[in-house]
Amino acid sequence: MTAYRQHIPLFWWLRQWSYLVFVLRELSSVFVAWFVVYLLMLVSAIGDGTYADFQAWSGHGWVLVLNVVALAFLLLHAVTWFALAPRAMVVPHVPPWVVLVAHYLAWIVLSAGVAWVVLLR
Amino acid sequence: MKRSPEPLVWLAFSGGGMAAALLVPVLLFLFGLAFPLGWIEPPSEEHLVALVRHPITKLVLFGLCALGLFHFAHRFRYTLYDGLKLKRFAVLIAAVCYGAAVVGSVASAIVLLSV
Amino acid sequence: MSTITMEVTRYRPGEDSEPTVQSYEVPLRKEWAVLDGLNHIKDHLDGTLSYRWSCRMGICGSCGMTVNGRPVLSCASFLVDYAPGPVRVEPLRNFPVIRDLVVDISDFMEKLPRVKPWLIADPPEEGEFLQTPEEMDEYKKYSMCINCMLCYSACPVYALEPEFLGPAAIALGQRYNLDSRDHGAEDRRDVLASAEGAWACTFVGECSTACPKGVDPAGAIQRYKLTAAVAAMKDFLMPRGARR
Amino acid sequence: MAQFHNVVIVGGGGAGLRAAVAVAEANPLLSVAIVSKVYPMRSHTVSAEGGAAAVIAEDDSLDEHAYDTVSGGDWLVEQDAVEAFVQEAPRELLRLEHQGCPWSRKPDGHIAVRAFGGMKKKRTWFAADKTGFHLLHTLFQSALSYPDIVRYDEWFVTKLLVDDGRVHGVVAIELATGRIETIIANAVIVCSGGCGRVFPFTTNANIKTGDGMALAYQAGAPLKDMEFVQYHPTGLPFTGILITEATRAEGGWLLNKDGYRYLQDYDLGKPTPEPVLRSMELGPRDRLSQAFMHEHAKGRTIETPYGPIVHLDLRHLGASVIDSKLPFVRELCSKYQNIDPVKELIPVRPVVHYMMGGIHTDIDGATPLEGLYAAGEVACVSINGANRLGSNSLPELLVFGARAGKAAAEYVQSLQTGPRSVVYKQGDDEERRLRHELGRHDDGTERIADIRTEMQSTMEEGAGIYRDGNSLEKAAVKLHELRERFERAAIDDHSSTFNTEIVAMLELSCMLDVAQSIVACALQRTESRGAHQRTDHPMRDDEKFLAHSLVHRQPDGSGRVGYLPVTITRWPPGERVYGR
Ligand SMILES: Cc1cc2nc3c(=O)[nH]c(=O)nc-3n(C[C@H](O)[C@H](O)[C@H](O)COP(=O)(O)OP(=O)(O)OC[C@H]3O[C@@H](n4cnc5c(N)ncnc54)[C@H](O)[C@@H]3O)c2cc1C
Ligand code: SF4
Ligand code: F3S
Ligand code: FES
Repeated sequence: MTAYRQHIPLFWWLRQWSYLVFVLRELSSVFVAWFVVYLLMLVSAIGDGTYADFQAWSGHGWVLVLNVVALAFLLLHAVTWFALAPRAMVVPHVPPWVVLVAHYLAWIVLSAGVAWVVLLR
Repeated sequence: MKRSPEPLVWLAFSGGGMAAALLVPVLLFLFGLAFPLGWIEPPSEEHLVALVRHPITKLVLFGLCALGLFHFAHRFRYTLYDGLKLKRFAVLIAAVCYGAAVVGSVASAIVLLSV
Repeated sequence: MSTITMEVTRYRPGEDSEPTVQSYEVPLRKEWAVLDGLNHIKDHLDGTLSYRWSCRMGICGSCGMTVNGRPVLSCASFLVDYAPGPVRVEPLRNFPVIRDLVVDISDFMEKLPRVKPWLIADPPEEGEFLQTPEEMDEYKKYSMCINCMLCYSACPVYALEPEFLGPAAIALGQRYNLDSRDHGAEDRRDVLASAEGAWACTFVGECSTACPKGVDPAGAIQRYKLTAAVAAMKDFLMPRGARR
Repeated sequence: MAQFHNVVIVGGGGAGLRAAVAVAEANPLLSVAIVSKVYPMRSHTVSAEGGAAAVIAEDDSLDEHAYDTVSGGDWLVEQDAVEAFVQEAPRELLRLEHQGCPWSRKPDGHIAVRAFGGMKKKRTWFAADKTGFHLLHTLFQSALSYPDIVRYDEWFVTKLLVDDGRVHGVVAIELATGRIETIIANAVIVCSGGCGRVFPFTTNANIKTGDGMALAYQAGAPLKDMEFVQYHPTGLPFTGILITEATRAEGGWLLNKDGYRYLQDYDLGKPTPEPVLRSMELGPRDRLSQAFMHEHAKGRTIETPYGPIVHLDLRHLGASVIDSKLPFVRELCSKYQNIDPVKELIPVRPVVHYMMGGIHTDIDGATPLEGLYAAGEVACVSINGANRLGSNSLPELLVFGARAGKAAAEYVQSLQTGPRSVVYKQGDDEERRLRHELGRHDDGTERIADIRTEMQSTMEEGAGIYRDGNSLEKAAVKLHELRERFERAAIDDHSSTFNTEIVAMLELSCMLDVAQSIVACALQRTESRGAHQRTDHPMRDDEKFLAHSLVHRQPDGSGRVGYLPVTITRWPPGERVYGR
């Protein structure tokens, strides 16, 4: 039997919108890494007393653009991550939508908390 | 019994994914956009210094950095395998990705301890 | 009467070195599934076309094909939904093509027994195992798999990594793991929690989108990862003997 | 090179899988193989919806199940077989439960049972309305735990090898490669299912072409009670997809074009809002399908492009009952008919569903041909007689599949000698014939599909729900003509790789045999009983016909019909009473 092996193109994820979304979702991890780098720069700037320089640098056009893109990817990450959660975490007697809502609530509360701590003066 | 080391890295990946989803958007929004663009008045430097010197902040930030890096390493590894059909370099890719995460975690510990 | 063009992939080993496309005009009737179109071709236009089908009611799992780029059951997808056409009918992706629309699924047939898809338990002396409807709901949807292979066809990881156990096989393993009557989770773990098992899945999620029976293999796999990770941590923290 | 097994099973449906496991359990040293033209889990057992009958309820008894079965079959039933059947059915269904079958449950965790047509008590086990699907997948998956059961998946059996009055194996084609193989076996169990595709409008899958009946018939084993073809009263027009009897058991109504529950006019009881067992919509299938024909004659059905219909009304059951007990029905209606049974009426008409007749076997599945066994829909023991009761077939597959497996395993152990060389020669001859078929008829003038279509309409017209001497004679002549035209059929496809046209041709040949034997038996039986209704002989005639028809194939291809008395143990023939 000489079966024909179907070919998979290198950029198979361009074949279908849902695959592309998947690859973008996976690429969000790069921006997570970028954020860690950015955060560490921020922290060391605060430690060195060069926070003002850091602020000036972070106002550069390209840094801003990068951060806008990063934020978009992180939102994609967060939304897809929460959507997945109820499927991996099946809590007995709790319907999946409750798990989903709980994640969003946690997100809102934590975000508010972080903002409060940072902006507290 | 041959068991894969995958559960460990997966747990780190998941923890990082959750931490990143919950915390990064707001931090990135504040420090990456809102403060530089002046949408929101940035906090004073003294406040920030006090904040990052607080042990709980250090712990949280270290967790976020280390888990976030492992999240990145794990996902990016598979993105290279599948997205670019590079599975044949699996060992190398895994070494580089997780290696980067380990180095990055050590670096973040040093940075955080030194403030 | 109106008609629709079906562009069907042909592959005849020995004759063709690679697949070609052949077009046929078939009547466009409201009730006709893509499969009825193929049957019309086979019976009236070209007896050499090969494809599998049997129940024509979406339950035997024979008739999976790629229609306009998506894996579907051809007996449960209707020509009018593709009007005005043309309708592209190709074999399921990610499988070797034996001939025309017939693909080789022996890889799955070989993998399936590895997850031990049977109840591992000592039956009660008398009567049935008791199982409440709620306990049944725990695994019910994973037991709905008709082995149609649409999920394998949709999964890019399977495409790139043929060793991957794949969505349906893992979901079937989970079907038994989650059955209150079963005690075989530990026996299935080596296979399900191997690098080619659940860990290979990157949660593309297309398997669940493609599944015609609502099995949600993607969910089954994610669930299993969590279970396996917890079990692995337990192994790590507790000596062997302490576990069941 | 031939293959060798102790027992070869033709068919991987419910009966075949059960038989294979029975052989393996009876004697693990035996080599047992399943040869199936589709992957086992694709077998038609997968389509069964409603349920499987076996006594477990407190208020039920084996005797009642036996009586319902015997009277449902209009007394053309082997009563000793029925007694064994009702006794072993609960054990078989429990066994499946122990293997993981998700039977629907009561809130307390015990097995739930539902009502079914012709049954006096609630005794039908069900897995929502996908009983056959769950049953088959449970059987298949648990059979995977027997690694010694060899499988020939997607191999088509074309011939039984017979020498010296004994069966010695089969010849089969591997579809993927076209390889033709002689598979030698000490015993063969035919479990190849029914033959609904002989008719134009059927609930049966494409694979149900009566192959096993034809194989056995060709090999010299007689077929039994072939005139008894069951029409199910509720199939979807156009597709013929079955709307399970469970819809009526849950309380669905049949309405004619005036919205009237017409069954009350046909001695099936008085309409009540709640379903009453053995009454109205829960009458037996033969009577319900016949009532439809009368309504049609009175002009009280609705004409559609796909024939006359009546309505099945489930609206009063409500969404929650439908979703929990009949989810598949809702899915099928919305997919194939574009309606929602929660809000709309379902159009239905009678549809060919099940073959009561089949290869003649005894209570252990043994045929008169030594070494040949049969079980499942292909076989006729007979517990179904002139009309099968819904939900008796699935337990029948299990009970008699297991019995045939066990009997074959025992038979094989007692054997001393292997096949003589003539058997191998037969295998080679068959291979040559098949190769010839592949290459043949380049100049053929007939299309297989056309002959098949004509055969199907011939059967519908001549041997449908109502038949008479005249219509049957005509059908016989036509079938003879079709058989001749079949010899001139063309094959476009000469490939040896997955040649489905050759399969269609082999199947058509089998179907012609089956069709001819149905007509031959129906012609001879000049009475009306169960599913066999002769307008020219409307009465049951116990004097002459309380006997099974047995048809033997003659060398010229025609069938010789004889009769075999019915075994009566405890239930002498009486009137079939429903709704009273
Ligand atoms: C739509 C529908 C619903 C039904 N619902 C119910 C119900 O609710 N309750 C009930 O009791 N009964 C029901 N029945 C009847 C019952 O399902 C069947 O009678 C039964 O499943 C037949 O099983 P089987 O094992 O005999 O054959 P099948 O399951 O049909 O299997 C036949 C096997 O034989 C193989 N085969 C055939 N020919 C060849 C060949 N030439 N070479 C190799 N292999 C071959 C096939 O590949 C297949 O594996 C229903 C039937 C239909 C059609
Ligand atoms: S999981 Fe769904 S798509 Fe996959 S084989 Fe099973 S039924 Fe088909
Ligand atoms: S598509 Fe494939 S990667 Fe996982 S979630 Fe489904 S198996
Ligand atoms: S033909 Fe059975 S699922 Fe389509």
